[in-house]
Formats: sequence, C-alpha cells, structure tokens
Amino acid sequence: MGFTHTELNAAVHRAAVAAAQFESELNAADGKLGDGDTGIMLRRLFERLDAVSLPHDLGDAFKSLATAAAGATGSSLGTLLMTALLAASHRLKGRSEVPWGGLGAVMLAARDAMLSRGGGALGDKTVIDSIDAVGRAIDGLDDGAEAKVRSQKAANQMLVEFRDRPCRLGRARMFGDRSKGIDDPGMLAFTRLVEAVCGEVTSR
Amino acid sequence: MGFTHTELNAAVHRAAVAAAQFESELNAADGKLGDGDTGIMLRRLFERLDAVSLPHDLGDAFKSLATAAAGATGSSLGTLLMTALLAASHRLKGRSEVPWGGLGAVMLAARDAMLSRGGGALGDKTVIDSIDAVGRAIDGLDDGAEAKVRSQKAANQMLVEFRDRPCRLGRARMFGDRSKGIDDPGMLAFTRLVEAVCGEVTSR
Amino acid sequence: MNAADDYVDEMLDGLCSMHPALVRTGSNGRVIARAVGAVKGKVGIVSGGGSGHLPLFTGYVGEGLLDACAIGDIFAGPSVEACMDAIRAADGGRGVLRLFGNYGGDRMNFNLAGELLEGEGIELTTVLGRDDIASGAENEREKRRGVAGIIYAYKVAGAKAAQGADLQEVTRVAEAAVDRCRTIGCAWGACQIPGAAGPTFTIGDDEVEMGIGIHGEPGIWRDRLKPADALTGEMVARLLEDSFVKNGGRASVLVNSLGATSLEELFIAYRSIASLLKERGIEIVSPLVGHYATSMEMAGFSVSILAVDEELESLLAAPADCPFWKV
Amino acid sequence: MNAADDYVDEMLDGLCSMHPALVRTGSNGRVIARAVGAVKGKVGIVSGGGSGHLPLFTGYVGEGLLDACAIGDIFAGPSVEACMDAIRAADGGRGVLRLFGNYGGDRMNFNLAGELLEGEGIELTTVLGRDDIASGAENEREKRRGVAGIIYAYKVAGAKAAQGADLQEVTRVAEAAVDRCRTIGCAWGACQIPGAAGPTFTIGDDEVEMGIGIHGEPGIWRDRLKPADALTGEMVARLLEDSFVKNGGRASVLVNSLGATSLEELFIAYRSIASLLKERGIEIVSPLVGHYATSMEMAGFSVSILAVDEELESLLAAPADCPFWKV
Ligand SMILES: Nc1ncnc2c1ncn2[C@@H]1O[C@H](COP(=O)(O)OP(=O)(O)O)[C@@H](O)[C@H]1O
Ligand SMILES: Nc1ncnc2c1ncn2[C@@H]1O[C@H](COP(=O)(O)OP(=O)(O)O)[C@@H](O)[C@H]1O
Ligand SMILES: [Mg+2]
Ligand SMILES: [Mg+2]
Ligand SMILES: [Mg+2]
Ligand SMILES: [Mg+2]
Repeated sequence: MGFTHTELNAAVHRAAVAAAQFESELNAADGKLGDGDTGIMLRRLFERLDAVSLPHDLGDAFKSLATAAAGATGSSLGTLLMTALLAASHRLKGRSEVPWGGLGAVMLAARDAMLSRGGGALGDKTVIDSIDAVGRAIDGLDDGAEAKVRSQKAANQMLVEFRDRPCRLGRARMFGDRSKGIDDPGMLAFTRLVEAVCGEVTSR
Repeated sequence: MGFTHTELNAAVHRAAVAAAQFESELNAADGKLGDGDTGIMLRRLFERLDAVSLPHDLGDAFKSLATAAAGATGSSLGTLLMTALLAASHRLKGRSEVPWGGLGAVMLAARDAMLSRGGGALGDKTVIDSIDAVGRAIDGLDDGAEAKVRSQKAANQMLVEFRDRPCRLGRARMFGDRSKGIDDPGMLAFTRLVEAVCGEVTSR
Repeated sequence: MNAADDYVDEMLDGLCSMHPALVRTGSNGRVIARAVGAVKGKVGIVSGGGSGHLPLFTGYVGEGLLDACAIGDIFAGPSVEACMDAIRAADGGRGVLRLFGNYGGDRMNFNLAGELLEGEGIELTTVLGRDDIASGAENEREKRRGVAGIIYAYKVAGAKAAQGADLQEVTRVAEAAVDRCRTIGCAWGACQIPGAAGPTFTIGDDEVEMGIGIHGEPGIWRDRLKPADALTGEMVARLLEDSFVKNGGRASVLVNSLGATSLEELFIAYRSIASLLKERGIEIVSPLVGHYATSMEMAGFSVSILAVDEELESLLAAPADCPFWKV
Repeated sequence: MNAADDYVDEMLDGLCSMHPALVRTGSNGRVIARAVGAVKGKVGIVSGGGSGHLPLFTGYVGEGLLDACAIGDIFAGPSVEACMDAIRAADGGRGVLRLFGNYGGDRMNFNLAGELLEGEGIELTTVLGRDDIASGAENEREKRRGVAGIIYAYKVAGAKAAQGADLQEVTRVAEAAVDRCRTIGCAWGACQIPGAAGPTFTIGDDEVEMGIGIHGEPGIWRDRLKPADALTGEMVARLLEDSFVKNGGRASVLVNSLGATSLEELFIAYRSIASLLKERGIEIVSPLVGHYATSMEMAGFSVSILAVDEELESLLAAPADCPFWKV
C-alpha cells in the first residue's frame, strides 16, 4: 500500500506533536540571528493543520492544508510551506493514493515552487536545501520503511553539511559570516519534523 | 564692623563654591527618597546668585539676589530660599550695615516667611528647622567670629537631632517611617552651606 | 540627549521650531505661549510644571486649551519668574486662571508669582489638579496631586474661555473637571533624569508598582508583574469606588502611556477597561489612548476617568488645536 | 499584556473599540478596514505587516490614507489569507495598490494573495517601501527594507486616490514618495516580543547601534552612546549623501520614536536636524515628530527625509484623517 490520506493525516498529527515539543529549541535556533519565532509559528501552524479533516483526494487534501496554512501564519517559512502544499495539491489532484516511490517527485516539485516563490537558490542554506536532499534521497524508492530511514538521514546530513556555511537568505543573511556554525532554523525545523514523522515506525 | 554687602558678597561666593563641591553628595541625599536634584539645583542657583553685583543697600542687595533666584529655579528649596531673601530684603531695606547681633533676627524673620510660604511647621524635618536653630543660636551675638562657630555647631546639631525622626513635608513625607535615619536633603544642604560660609575664618 | 544642562532649552527650541504656533518667551525662555499672543477679551489660562512629561504641560498650549505654560527643569517646578512671565503672556484683560498640579513647589511658585504681580491689575484664580487617587486618601482629597487627568481640566476650561465666558465661569468648569476626574497609574520600569546618577526609583525586572506617581513617588503596593486585565481590573475598581461615575452614567476615559509603554499595550488595556465600564452600564465618550502625560521613558500606564455631565461633555467635544490634541 | 497568544487580537479589539471608524474584518479578524467600507469608484490602497509597530501599519487606515491593512503577529508578516481579505476589503472597483515594506515574507504573501485572487477581476499594482538606507547599499536600493518613511507613501497615494486618480497615477505617486524618501534609525535599548524568552537583540547599557532595523536587524556600527547632536549629525549626513535633496530644496522630515524614546528627546533631535538642514539651505515642509512607526518599547529614534516636489508637497498637505495622523 502507498501513501493515502490516512498516512497524510498521521504525518500531520506527528508533526503537530513534534512542533509543540520542539517549540523552544526552534525559537532558540531562530533567536540566534533571526526573530526567534520559528518554533511558536510552527506550533501554531501545525495545530491548525492538525485540526483539518482531510478528504480522500490527495489533491483536495493538500489544498485543504494549504488553505488552513494561508490563514495560520505570515512568516516566510509558513508561506513557503503553504507554497509546497499548493504544489503537492496541483501534482496529486484526482489521486487518492501515491506509491512511496512517487513522494520524492512531489517534494522536488514543492522545492521548485518554493524556490520560485522565495527567490532563493539551492545552497542558500534554507529549508529548501533540506527538502531537496530528502526529495532526492527517496525519489523512486518504493520501500516505505526504507524511505523513512533515508529521509531522516538525508535531513540530518544536510544540517551538518551546511552548518559551517553562511546563510544567504532570510533574516540571517544580514549577518553574513556570523551565520557560520549556526544551524538555519528552517533546516533544523524541517529535520525535527522529518524525524517525528518518520521515526520509530509504528505498526500499520 | 558689622555685616555689609562685602560680607554678603563673600558669603554668596563661598556658598557657590560649596554648592559645586557638594553637588553629588546633596543629589545623593535627595535621591534616597526624593528626586535627587537638590545638589544640581543649588549649584545652578548659587552660580546665578554669585554673578549678581550687589548694591550697598542691603535691602536692595537681598532683593537683587531674590530676583536672580526667582529666575534660577522652581524647586521647593529654591523658592523657599527666595522667600527668605525677600524677607531679609524687607527687613534690611535702607540699611547698608547690620551688626552681627542683628543677623539672627533676620534669619528668624526669614524662617517665619518660609513657614508661611511652604505651609509647614517647625519639627517637620526641613531646612527651616536648621535655619531656626542657627537663627536662635546667633541672635544678639555681636561677636562675628563666635557667631560663625555657633552657626556651624547649631546646624550640625540639628542634623543629628532630626536624623532619626520622620519627614513630615516635601517629597520624603510620603515615605513616612522610611525617612527615619536619613538626613533631610534641605537640612544637609543648609548645613554644608553654613560650614562653607562660616568655616576657617579667613583674614578680613 | 546632549549636555544635561541644555536638555530643557534644546527640547523647547525643538518644540517651537516644529510647531510655529508656539513661541518661547519669558526672561529665561521658560514660558511657552501662543505665537499669536494673548487673545484680547478672552480669559487666559496658564499652567506650569516640570519638564519630562511631554505632551504635558507645554504641549497643551493652543486654541481651545492653554494660553501659556511655565516650564521647569526635568521634574522640577517652573521658577517664580517663569510663572510671572506666563501669567503676563496669557493676560488678555479678562483675568487669568492658574491651573496646575497640586505639588508643593508649584503651589509656592504660582502663589508667590501672583503676590509679586499684585499691582499689575491681573485678576487671578487658581484651580489645582488633584486626580491621582493613589496620592492621598479620599477624605484628604485636597492633598492629592494632579497627573494625566489635568488635561481634561485644560480642555473644558479652554473651551469655556474660547466661548467668551468670564473668569468665574472658566474657573468653575475647570474645578468641575478636577472634581469629577480620577486617575491611577502603575509602572514596571523607571526613568532616568538627565545628569542624575541613577534612575528615579528602582524596581525589579518582574515587578509592577500600583499607584506610582509621575516622578516615581511610591504607590500602593508592589508585586510581581500581573496580566494586563488584572491591572486594569484593579485600577477601574479603585477609580469607580472613588469617583462620581454612576452605573448608567457617561464618562470619558484616558489610557495614557507613562513613556516607554507601547500603543499596543495601551489598546490591550483600553479593550479591558471599555468592557469593564460597559458591564456597569457606563457609556464612554471622547476616549483618549496614547502618550498624553509621560515621565520620560518610564514603563507603565495610567487610567483616568472623567464623569461628564452635559456641560463637560459638550466642552470636551468643542474644537481644540494644539500639537498633541486636535478636536 | 495578558496571554502572548492573545496579544494581537486584544490589541486590534482595543484599537477598533477606541476608533469606531475602523473595523476588524477578514476570516481571522486580521484585517483592519474602514468602517464605511470600500469607497466605490476610488482606487483602493492596502498595506500590511507585522504587529508591534503601531501606529504602523494598521493605524494609518483612514480618509486620505489606507483603505485596509493586513496584520500579522508581532514582527511577523500577515498571512496570505489576511492579504487576500485586505485586498478585497479595499476594492472599490478601480483597482488596488499594494503598498508595503520590502520584507521577503510580506512580498511572498502579497504576491501569493494576488495570484490566488486572479479571476476576481481586481486590478493590482505593487509599490515596496525601501527607505531604510542602512539595510542595503545605494546600488542595491531594490533590496532595502521599508521603515517609518513608508507613511509618506501612504499619505501621498491616499491623497491622490481621494482626488479620484486612477490606479496608475496613485501607483506613480507612491513610487515617487518611496523613491525620494530615505530613513535611518539608531537604538540603545531592545524590545521584547511577547512570549519570547529574551529581548530581540542585546545591547550594552551604554551603547548605541546606528542603522538598526525595526526588528532589531543589525546596523552599521555599534559604539558607546553619543550626544544627540553627534547622532543626528551623522544621520543627516548619511541621508543627504544618499538622497535627492538638493541644497536649496524642500523636504519633509519625520523624527520618529522607536518606542520608549520620549518626545523630549525627539524634539532635541529635531532641533539639531532642522538647523543642519537650514545650514544647507533646505527648507522643511510638513515636519512630523512623534511615535509613527515603533518597535514595541525599543529605545531609539529614526529620521526620515522626503525630498518633495510640487506634487508631493501638495499631496502631503491634502486633508487626511486616521487615528494617528490628521491633516
Ligand atoms: N526566501 C526564502 N527562501 C527560502 N527559505 C526561506 C526564505 N525566507 C526564509 N526562509 C526559511 O525560513 C526560515 C525562517 O523561518 P521563520 O522564522 O518562521 O520566518 P521569519 O523570518 O519570517 O520569522 C529560515 O531559516 C529559512 O530556512
Ligand atoms: N513645603 C516645604 N517647607 C519647608 N521645606 C521644604 C518644603 N518643601 C521642601 N522643603 C525642603 O526642600 C528640600 C528639598 O529640596 P529640593 O530637592 O531642591 O526640592 P524638590 O523637592 O522640589 O526637588 C527638602 O529636603 C526640605 O528641606
Ligand atoms: Mg523567524
Ligand atoms: Mg529634590
Ligand atoms: Mg526637584
Ligand atoms: Mg518572524
């Protein structure tokens, strides 16, 4: 069995729990060079997403999530997430199931939409670099359990790989070299969410 | 020889030097319960008084000082000082010299004017208690040198005597018992000025 | 700021250069008056007080408000000379109302100024702002100090004078506004007088003091910082207990920043106050929210309630125009 | 404040209850619009931005200024939905100008909102406030952020729209105001976002930072606190170097408190700025001194200069009426 609205529902719920759990860690990460609201924003955003009841059509399901996100936050990260949800919605319109191997392509489509919305590029040390890495890591991989393991690994690798590079987008960009050695809060947040969604595979 | 505009001039000058010297001590004393401006106010006020050129007629001389004071400050202590100068002016109108023994009565007249202007009473722990004490200590005493010694003594005694009593006027009154153990800044200022004006009698 | 000693003079220069309807006058330049001069045939209204409270006191010189204002150093009363100069500047031949806060120094100075002006033939009356309920018990109302609520007295007296009323009438409405106005403030951060060694008072990072005066005079209690609604609830309760406002009455409300407190916080407070008054059937007229009477950069706010009658309500709504209050 | 999560909603409730000409609208109540509704046949003007900057942004909804404003959490952009709601609320059938600061998030949100509204037939244009000279070099002006000076763009665009001009004309004057406006700020005390663990940035008790952004974005230098005249001297020099103002030209000046800084300090700064401009033969028109764009209780001030031409000058002087700015 592939990815359906049931998996989406569970993923959103796990993400919501994780967002609440990591709120202060993410605020602190954003607080180093940014405005310190990544955690609180994600907590509130996922609270709202978690309350959405998802239709079976994955296009509609992602659309409902995007609509909820549209009202939940105005932060850059939130709007980029909304952009990603809209991209997924376009791609999955009319389908109620997608094989695990197809999820990577959805993420890569989301990545492209986010790049164009945010005016950034890969390598700028943003959440998009993590999404790109995860999308590529699982692209075509039909084993759901393995995809989960690889997602976590890819996200964490990106965090390490980018840690000592400078931010070139978002608020932290203004600090130039001072952003070296500091995790990008969007990358960190995405990594924590991936870990929560993919961690210790529960019985299905 | 008694008290003439020359002595008045010298006294004002010594007071001005002392006011500058004790500025921070007096600010600090006022800062304990009041607004901390006694020192700065007196420094500025006496700078102005010191710049006044005094006519020989003592009534006119005190009037000139009062007029200068009227423009120099709006603090309670300053206005009370101005009241005292006006009272002295009324009392000495037409005289260019007053015997040392007559200065006490001038101070006691000033005391009464200050009490009526400020609505206070003796015993309220204000500058007027010190003036009263000095005025009484030198009243009728024709020996100028001795008058200076007694003035300093009387002022310092008052400071000690009142230290542990509560303030009943001015800002510090609102603190009630917390004002016990703390010198009233007006009394302290007056004492410092008396010491400066009367201290180590220089050759005349 | 630049040198502490120049603070007030530079501030007044800036104020007048920004607002050409105001001029500095008086022998020390410590009087702000209307550039058009005293209005002949109108009762004059003067006020005065220390610097550091802008818009209070000088900021309220303007049409339908004050005619002149004597100003002292930071938190220090105006000099006797400035009081005299202000009274002269406001004199349009029909007498002058002295309308200022009930501070010992200011009282001495305006009284002395009046006595020294005897012989110049200016008829004078006095009304003392006494709205701060934390500065004295209800049975000692005449000892209370004037704070933010005094601007209501400025407004109604100014409007009455602009209508051509005589000195007694102008004085009567000013006294009525003082009589019907109550204020209480609270603060959680002190201010620093230029040139002074330390702040005017010390308060813990997480503390609030209820009833504090506009120079940091001690209040009613000090405790851990509380939510806005808890503060406004207590403030409104204390004000109503002490005031004329009847259930079902009408009142103006002034929510005033003591300096550092943001408009955001003021609106959060206003929301709560408005709903508390509504619960009691009190209708709010001509509300004010903003910086009206500050203490440098003190963090905190005050709430004033003016119980209006028909006359006060219409005087409040009459036109007025000064740099900080336009009606 | 009360609960951090209620801060913005309570603030907006207070604002609208105090000012009945404003209403909360939009599906989350995160739009402030004029109570009279969109003016049919008039070009609409919307803005938007984070909370914590009052009077900016929402405070400028009113006659001759903005028609609607989308508002986010403290220092966070408005949601895409709020942007859509605000555009709809401002639509009087002749198109809507989106006029907001050049922040990445706001840009994304207003753009996305515009795309999602395609099909509703509302003609849209965009002008980005970019007055903060410390936020980008002169040859990268399109990257600069909008700060206090954006209110000039509100004012002239609002006046132009009120005169019945079409969307292109309104957009043109807004762009001209952005083009001719430069701002620089400095601060010596941070602010605290409700619910956040610490202040938005840290600065020593005796330090000042030149060029700081309104969310605490790092500036040009940080040093020991300097006298006001030294700060204004540098600020004016930097502004003039970068701007259109010619010797002998005319300019409006806005001296703005970032929050905690008192009117006294602003007037001291204004005095110095006015004299510096005078030295260069620049005549000041329609000056503004006060709290116009704040960062909660940040201590500091900003200076904006708008080089006016005849059109901008007359649009500045045209009538306008919002809670915080009346002309
Ligand atoms: N233009 C952009 N393109 C890509 N990612 C971005 C962009 N702007 C911000 N981000 C991401 O969003 C994160 C910040 O999120 P958040 O704190 O919620 O936003 P804000 O800066 O609005 O407070 C950054 O760490 C970065 O990963
Ligand atoms: N009404 C009064 N009667 C007598 N003395 C007074 C009165 N008010 C103040 N003082 C004296 O003035 C002193 C305070 O002076 P100062 O700090 O200059 O005034 P302010 O309180 O206006 O700042 C007090 O210590 C007290 O001695
Ligand atoms: Mg952030
Ligand atoms: Mg004092
Ligand atoms: Mg004083
Ligand atoms: Mg943010």
